[in-house]
Amino acid sequence: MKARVFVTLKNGVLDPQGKAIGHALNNLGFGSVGEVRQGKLIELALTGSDEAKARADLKEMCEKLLANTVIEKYEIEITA
Amino acid sequence: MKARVFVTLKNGVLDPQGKAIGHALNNLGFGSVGEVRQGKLIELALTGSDEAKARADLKEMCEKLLANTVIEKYEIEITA
Amino acid sequence: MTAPHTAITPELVREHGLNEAEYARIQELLGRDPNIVELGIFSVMWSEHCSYKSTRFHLKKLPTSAPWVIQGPGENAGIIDVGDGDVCVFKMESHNHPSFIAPFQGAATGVGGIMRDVFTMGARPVASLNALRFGEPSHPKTKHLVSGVVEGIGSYGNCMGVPTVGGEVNFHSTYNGNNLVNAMCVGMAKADKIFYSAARGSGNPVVYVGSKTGRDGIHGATMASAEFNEDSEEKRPTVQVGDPFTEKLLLEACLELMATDAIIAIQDMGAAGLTSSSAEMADKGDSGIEIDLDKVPQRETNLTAYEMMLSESQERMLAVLKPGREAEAERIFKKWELDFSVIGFTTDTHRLVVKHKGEIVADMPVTALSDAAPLYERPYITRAPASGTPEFDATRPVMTSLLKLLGTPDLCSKRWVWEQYDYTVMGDSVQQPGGDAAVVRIHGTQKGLAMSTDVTPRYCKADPREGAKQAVAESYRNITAVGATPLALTDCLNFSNPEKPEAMGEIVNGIEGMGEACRALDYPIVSGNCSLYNETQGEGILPTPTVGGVGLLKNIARMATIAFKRDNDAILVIGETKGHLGQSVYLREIEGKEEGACPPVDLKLEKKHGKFVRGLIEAGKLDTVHDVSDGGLLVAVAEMALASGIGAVLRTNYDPADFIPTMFGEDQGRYLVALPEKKADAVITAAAKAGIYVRHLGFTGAVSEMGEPVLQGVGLPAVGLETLRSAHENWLPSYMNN
Amino acid sequence: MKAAVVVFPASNCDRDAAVALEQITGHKPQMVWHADSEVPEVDLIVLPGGFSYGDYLRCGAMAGQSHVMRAVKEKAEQGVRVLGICNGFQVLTETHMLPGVLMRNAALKFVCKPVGLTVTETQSVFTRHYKAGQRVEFPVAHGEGNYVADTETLDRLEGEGRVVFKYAPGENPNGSERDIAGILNDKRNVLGLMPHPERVCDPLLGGTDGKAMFESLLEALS
Ligand SMILES: Nc1ncnc2c1ncn2[C@@H]1O[C@H](COP(=O)(O)OP(=O)(O)O)[C@@H](O)[C@H]1O
Ligand SMILES: [Mg+2]
Repeated sequence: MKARVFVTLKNGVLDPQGKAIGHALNNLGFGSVGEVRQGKLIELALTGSDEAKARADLKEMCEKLLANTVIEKYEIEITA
Repeated sequence: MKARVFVTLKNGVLDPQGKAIGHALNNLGFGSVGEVRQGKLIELALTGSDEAKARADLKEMCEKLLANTVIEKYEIEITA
Repeated sequence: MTAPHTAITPELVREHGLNEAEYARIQELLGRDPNIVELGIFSVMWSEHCSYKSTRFHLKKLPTSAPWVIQGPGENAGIIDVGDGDVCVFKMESHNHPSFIAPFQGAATGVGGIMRDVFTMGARPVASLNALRFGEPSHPKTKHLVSGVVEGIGSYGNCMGVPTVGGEVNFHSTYNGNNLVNAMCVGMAKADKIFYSAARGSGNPVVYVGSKTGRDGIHGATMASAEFNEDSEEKRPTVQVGDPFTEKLLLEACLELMATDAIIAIQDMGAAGLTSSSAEMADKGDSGIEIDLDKVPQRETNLTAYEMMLSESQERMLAVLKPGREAEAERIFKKWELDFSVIGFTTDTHRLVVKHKGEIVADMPVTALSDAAPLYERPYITRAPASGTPEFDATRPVMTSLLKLLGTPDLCSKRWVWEQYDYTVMGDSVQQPGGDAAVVRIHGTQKGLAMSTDVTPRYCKADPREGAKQAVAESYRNITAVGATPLALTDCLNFSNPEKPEAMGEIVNGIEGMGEACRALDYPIVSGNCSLYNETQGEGILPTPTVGGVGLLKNIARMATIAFKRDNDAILVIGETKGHLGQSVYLREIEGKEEGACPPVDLKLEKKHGKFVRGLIEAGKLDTVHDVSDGGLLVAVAEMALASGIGAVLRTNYDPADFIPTMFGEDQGRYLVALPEKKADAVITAAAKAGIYVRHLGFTGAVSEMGEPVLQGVGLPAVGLETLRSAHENWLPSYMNN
Repeated sequence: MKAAVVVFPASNCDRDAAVALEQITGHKPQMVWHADSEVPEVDLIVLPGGFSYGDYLRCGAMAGQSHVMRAVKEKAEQGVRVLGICNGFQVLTETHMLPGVLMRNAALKFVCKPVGLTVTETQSVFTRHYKAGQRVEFPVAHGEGNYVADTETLDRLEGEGRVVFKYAPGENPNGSERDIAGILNDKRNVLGLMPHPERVCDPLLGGTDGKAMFESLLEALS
């Protein structure tokens, strides 16, 4: 199985990287760009075929390691 | 409009960070975790409603700034 | 506008950390009930963090002046005169709690905050230090905390381009749920270009510069604030994210503005952001301030007045300008792509008035927030100090113990930490991490600033008064050991719950002991910070009154370092070794006991020995010095050998009964020095003349038959330096990488 | 020799570079702001270390898009010497003025320490005062100095004598391929390197091994 985990800063948490990227894109002439936020994309290969179990595992991985839930939120996607 | 850009390392490019995450997950007892790769997720708010134009713009942004195409590939998704 | 109309209930008051008496006092001061914005403002201004209500009374006992002190406590940072028109600005601050919840960001913003305190006074930061305490290595959270904190400190300081040159790292189970992150910043300014926070005058523009305001770190009243804002939790991160890039721009922009004469007063927005900066500036300036929140640059939509006043968004400053200079200032901040907004003006009303959307949402006398803040003389108990001389096994082989000690978490090399910090940027780091004190050259001169952070919490636990004295004495010694004159200290008083008489006793005795040592050593405290309530589930941390010392080295060409320089140097110990094993690292690590009296500090001898050693270094007679601290004599000799790759042979009088205490006892007031044998006699004679105890301990340059440098002596089988080195260097990296 | 040092927002070794240049050439270099679209007439342009634009997104990426870099690129094409140190090297790869990329250190940590280097190429205006094969020690201070390029590029760099510095055996601090620490462009007028020669031009700061680089330039460009 393959999964993707998206870890992003919670709404309201300052995202200096996103801010700087937005600024740079505007300077490059992309005037249509408004707010930009940068997060992490983690792609995982998983053994086993039980999707429910995989989801539960991934949730635990996020809580324990992949995200700092004080400032970050996460989203899980099973892709294959 | 909202868009997501995924920037990941090209296949074959070593990803020590992904490897370290995989290792840490295995150590935490998640034995089902195989290869892990880490990339970037960039979320952008865009003005305008022409999706084709947005895609073209985003492609240019990726080529110019968001990805270093020597080692990275990108994927564009218009979400709303 | 909803916020100001929220009803003030007893629960709401409690959730704001105010007790009934305090609330009654607020009602009295205002002559009415506060609204929610005002309650929030009182809550943060009267918090322990801002008002020092438990410690203010005792902090007065610290000496804070000397002829070279230009600014003592009470401003953003302390200032001392270092001659030739230059001043040194420095302060230390804790970021303990945030660093426990989010180690990377908590530590990073701690560094950012203390740097702002320094550059807001007109100084360019030239060095950073830190003092870190973590729980036991075996605790499941420790590794993650060490890793995040160190990375956070590095990421912020490295990006700012300020070298992180020193610090300390210790581990103890009492910090399992309460790690300590104390960050110190040292800056340099010109004596005629110092900036203060007193917002004098009336009708002067108040400007906001830096980053936009968001809902960052609004403390305390999470539940209460949920009542007047639906999207509560997710919108209300209690930990701030640092943006060192913006801070670097803010630093350069502020220094550029400071080069003009447009500024009347300036202050960073630290804890309690807009509230404390505006209230404190008005209070110091004996004026009032009126601000309009609609003019505050905002990162998010629908920020309430309450949120804006309490936000702890980072990388922001408040300044009062001379009227008519706004455009000039704005140009500078725009050049650096920072927000700039005139948000109000000073008044002569002595009131803090806050407007939002056309309404007055807060209006209170400035003194209600400062002078009228509660002051408690909390009851305290002075515990009898730990006493006695512990038993030990006199048959243990000394070299085996040395090897073990060098590889313990507290005594091992902290290279893994400092190599993550850029300690060479700015091109003035003449003494890098690994010595007794870091030395940074005063740019463009031959003078240097020596700096060190110190405290031995286990001594403070055994005897808070003696332990605090020891912290000051060790700082004095570390600064002296490089050849510098100790000038002044900053402190970070980390203690547990002041409402418990025993803990309060640690605070009171700690402060008094510190004051006594500072007075005796002419080493005043010019800035600092208190961090209380460091306890988890009722267990407090070891009392940890960290001090950060700064000294002046007159000539960097005559600086001493700990590394042996030559073969066949005589190794001397200045100061008497009685063999005090109580509370020593040896006792804890080898015998498994944390007991006995801590080593007493004789402040007269400290001063005398310090003066003697410094005199020799300044006269160019001594280039190799190391103070003797944790681990005792043999550990100190090993550290000198390891720093140089040169071995040593010790002339030990091997008497099993006191061999171990002699080698590992932690008697205070001692220095190890090494110098060519033919110069040693003169030093021994001079010491004898001055009534200073000195002993010829051995010689540098021992090698094995294979030619490998070794450490050896009677009763000390030769051990190769490489064996010692791997014990010393390996513990931390192998702990962190496994 | 006339020199300029480019200053990006959050460059932080600009002063260090200027101090070293002044010490060796006797002249203060001109400081050029990132928003300027012109670079003055000089013989040498230095892109200093630091964290340009916070090094957000990727190190050197945003600096690569700045106005001043367009001008620097033009000058380089005209043959003006360009020296990129640390963050400057990252900017040079991001603008493709040098091949390859600088990735996160293999150990995933920022590393600051003195590192032994071998001077592998002395046929350049930057290194003619060194001896071929000479061991020197410069400090490194970076989180992303892991040089990566495809095999063909690496072979070419080595074959054409464009690898100027290598980390000494066993001292590679970042996992870079073939221990590469610094490389030249094909016209040999642009050098990028991760270690900091400007931080070792003063015996009080741990050595003077960096001086020969500035002396080489001084001799070639005066
Ligand atoms: N967190 C840290 N950051 C930077 N340097 C550190 C840190 N911890 C320890 N060091 C350095 O390691 C050396 C030894 O530290 P320590 O044993 O606490 O010294 P001392 O006993 O002389 O006070 C010192 O040079 C100190 O600055
Ligand atoms: Mg010491």
